[in-house]
Amino acid sequence: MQQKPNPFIPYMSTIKSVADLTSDVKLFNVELDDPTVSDGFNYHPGQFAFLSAYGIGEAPFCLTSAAHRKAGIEFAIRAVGTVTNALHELEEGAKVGIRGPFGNSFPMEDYKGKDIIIIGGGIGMAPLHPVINTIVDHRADYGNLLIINGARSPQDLVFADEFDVWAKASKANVELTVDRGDDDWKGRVALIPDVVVDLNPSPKNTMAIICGPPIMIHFTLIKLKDLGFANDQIVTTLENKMKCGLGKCGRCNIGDKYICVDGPVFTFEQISHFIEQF
Amino acid sequence: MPVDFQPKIIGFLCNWCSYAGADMAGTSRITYPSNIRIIRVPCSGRIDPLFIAKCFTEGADGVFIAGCHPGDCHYIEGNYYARRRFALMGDLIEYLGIEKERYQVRWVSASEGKKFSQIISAFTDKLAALGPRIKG
Amino acid sequence: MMDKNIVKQIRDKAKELLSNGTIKCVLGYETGTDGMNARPAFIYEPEDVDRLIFDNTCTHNLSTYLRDKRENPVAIVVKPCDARAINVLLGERQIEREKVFIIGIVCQEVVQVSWGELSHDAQMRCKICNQHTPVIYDFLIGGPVDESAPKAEPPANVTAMEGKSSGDKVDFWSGQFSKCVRCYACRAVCMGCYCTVCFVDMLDPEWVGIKIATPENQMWNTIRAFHLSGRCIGCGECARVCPVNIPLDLLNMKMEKEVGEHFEFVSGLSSEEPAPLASFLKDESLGIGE
Amino acid sequence: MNKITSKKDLASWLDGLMKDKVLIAPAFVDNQSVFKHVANVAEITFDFKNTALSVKEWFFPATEPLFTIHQKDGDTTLEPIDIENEFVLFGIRPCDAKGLKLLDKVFLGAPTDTVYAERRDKTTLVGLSCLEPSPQCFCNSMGTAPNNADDVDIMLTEVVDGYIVEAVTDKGKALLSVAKLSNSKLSVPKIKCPTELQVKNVPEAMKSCFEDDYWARIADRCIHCNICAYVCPVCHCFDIRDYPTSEKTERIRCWDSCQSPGFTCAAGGHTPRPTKASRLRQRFYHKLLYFPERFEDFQCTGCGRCVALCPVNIDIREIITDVPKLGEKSATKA
Repeated sequence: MQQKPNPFIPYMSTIKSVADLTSDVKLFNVELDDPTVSDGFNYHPGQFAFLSAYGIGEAPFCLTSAAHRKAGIEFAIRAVGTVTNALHELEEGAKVGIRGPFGNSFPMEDYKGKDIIIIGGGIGMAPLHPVINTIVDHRADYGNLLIINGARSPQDLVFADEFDVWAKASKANVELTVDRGDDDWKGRVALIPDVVVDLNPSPKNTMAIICGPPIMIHFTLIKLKDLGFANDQIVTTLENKMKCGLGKCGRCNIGDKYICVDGPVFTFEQISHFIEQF
Repeated sequence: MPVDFQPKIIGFLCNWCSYAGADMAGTSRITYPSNIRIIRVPCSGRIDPLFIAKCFTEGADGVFIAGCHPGDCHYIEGNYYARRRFALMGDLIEYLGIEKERYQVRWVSASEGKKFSQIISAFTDKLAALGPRIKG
Repeated sequence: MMDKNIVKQIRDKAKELLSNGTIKCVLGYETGTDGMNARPAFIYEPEDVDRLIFDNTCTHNLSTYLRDKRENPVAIVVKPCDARAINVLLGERQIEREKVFIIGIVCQEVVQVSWGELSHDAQMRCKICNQHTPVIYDFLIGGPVDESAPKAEPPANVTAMEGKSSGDKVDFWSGQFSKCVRCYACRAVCMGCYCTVCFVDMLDPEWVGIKIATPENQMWNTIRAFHLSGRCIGCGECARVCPVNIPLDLLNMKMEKEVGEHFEFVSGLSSEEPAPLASFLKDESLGIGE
Repeated sequence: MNKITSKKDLASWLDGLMKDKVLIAPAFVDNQSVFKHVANVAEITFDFKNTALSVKEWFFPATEPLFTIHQKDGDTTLEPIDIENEFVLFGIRPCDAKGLKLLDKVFLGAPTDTVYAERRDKTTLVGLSCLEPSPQCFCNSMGTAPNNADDVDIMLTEVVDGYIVEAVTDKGKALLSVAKLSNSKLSVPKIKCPTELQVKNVPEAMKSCFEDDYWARIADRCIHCNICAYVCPVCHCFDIRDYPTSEKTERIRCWDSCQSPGFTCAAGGHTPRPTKASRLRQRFYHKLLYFPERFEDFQCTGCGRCVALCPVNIDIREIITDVPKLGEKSATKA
């Protein structure tokens, strides 16, 4: 009998670096200890993996890095629960576990030749980060790139170091907005849905990818539809609670779908066919 | 039972009286067994029965609780409420089969260093004689 | 064994209250799918009141549902034990008196209930009950009962358990708790378990580990029993619903016995009297501290 | 010609199996029939109604370590779980066996849950026909029957003085090689579950009553305990968390239920199913629509446990009966 690996045992991994993205978000760069496993660990924008804090448990996080850059596996993690708080305690050199990659991904091939609008709220930028970097690194393959990134305050904008790089790419535009500004903030103080209306992007040959808190997605979706975007032109990632990533633990079940194996990336066209709406 | 059995005791001491009492024992060079691991709490009223159950669940052989004498509570009446809880908790754990000798609540003031030491010595001896709570 | 007169009075009252808009819903009993045992019923429309019944299989303590129905005024059918639960909830400010219309039923006993089986044996708690008339009600159904019966003795099984050696007690309870699968039905069915976040669900600090093992199960059941001390009114629902037959009432009855002995308190007799663990007497020693 | 074994020979066969295998069989403990490890045949009860917990606990236990984490001197190692023994599960009823078949679809589907798979692999199922189905049972409506041998390795049916023995799989045949069997003209009696439900149109009907008030009215009664999920032979939801002790940490999986309020509550507090009604609806939609859409079978075996053990009589048979009527109601409305 062929021995299958226990899918619950993570790959032993080591934290290579930890960087503060905001006051409560850290960027972890993690390396798989076994070089053979590391070489075989291929993933695509939108996919996620489970990260273990040994002694506490594990939680799913989207892979923030773009695999083609070969700069290590990265996770942007906000401290909100027991596992994330435990991970935030860890330093360079600490052992963690990785299980994955899991789930589907953004069909980047299908997006080629199209204008792309990326709309991210808060930590919702994490799954969008590899999408942006894939487009930036293969600039000729895609049309115009519009990035709309919002956060509660200027200090809560993640990936701030990269805004300039993204903005300097050809045919690219970065629009930042915050709920509350401060003395140094010269940019927009507005909610994302209003910024979308303000910028008035054309739906023609365009894909809009939204990630963020449910309430932001809800209202942005309404505005995009007002602008003429069809359901199949709007994409998001669903972020239900998950425990296994294997379609077995039942938590991420919505309709006949399991977000961990059938998602997390869905168009609103697909979501509109779910019997249950979250 | 091994001859050299050393009981594990968790002690919850109120900051204002009993912890100071234990401190008094220390500074007066009055020795007491090192079997007790002391957890300082602001008031005996802070000691949730959960703590007691958790100690026994995690393998403590005895639980010791000390607070200010009734009437001396730093927070006026914390130990009065606590007293009722401790009485009921004692009944409950005994009912579950944990010998009542394994659970002791005493009032110890800041000046009673000697008394503290005597209590802990006697408690430790009693627990040593009872043997480990979780047999085997 | 259904008393037609009681049922008619319940239905008439329910119809009246729903029709005149006093309340939005009646929490009562209807016949279950086995055709013999009652189940809780929620009646919203006057034309549905004929579903309501009352007989000696009406074991459920419906006061547990009041936490779900805080928005609108409701009427609730209560037995004397359930009426005490309402006093506990009133005393703990969980419900508002004006929003609950209490239809009290004079009760002799309820029988042991299990789906698909009709029993004639009274529940143990009923055999030692001497409270046959609800302590609180807005509308009483049923005739006067001789309440002069002698005060109930502590249940024999509690006394028997107390008499066991420590070793035997440990063996008994480990055996019982080893069966627990932590379905939390005991908590879910309990009128007193209304905490928004139960200690057993807390992750930080994690009081009870995820493992379903005897020590964790004992921790859960011990603390639950403690949290109900002086609040449990002995409806016995926790023991009834336990799918693995752990005699949880044996813990609660012990605590109520001690509460009675230490503090001369019986829970739920009044909603005004302070709860025993939220009050104290300065000069009681309780055998503590000496 | 059927094979038959006497009660005495059955006992000595079981006795022999215990030499190198662990025997799990029904027994009475505290007036309740349960499946447990038995050390001798005398402990076994051959005449029992369905146990409170289904046999799923022997393959997907209420709590189990998935692997062990050792952390020592800055070194972290992971140790897989080893299932050493081989098991014989004696006395499994066809409804529970069907339950395992349905669990297989979930746990053995790619990627395989190896912990479950290994237990399944190392266990031989010896079924026992259910001669007196209980009033809560409706297994015939869920595609099995009180004497259905499809989902076990060996099937036994009690007849006068003995048991008719059917060797169903190779695994079963191997186990029977040491059994004393004789030929018999007796045939397996026809047994039918008393309750029969019309289930064919249920998934279709479910599609049109999602928003119906019906679910909220049933949920009124629900106390959101986890009994229905835990006694169900097919419910498979679980939680995973670490269980640290001073020596080691175990990554523990334990049963969980979609009825519990925290089930879908993510860190940070967002809960997609905040109401009792939405959780209760999820249970029945999963059993009667989503599972059939994904695996082409109901997620129910008709064992009747949830019917009998629900503290407030939420009865899946009643729901199966009501749903098509709701569909009709909304169809006429439209």
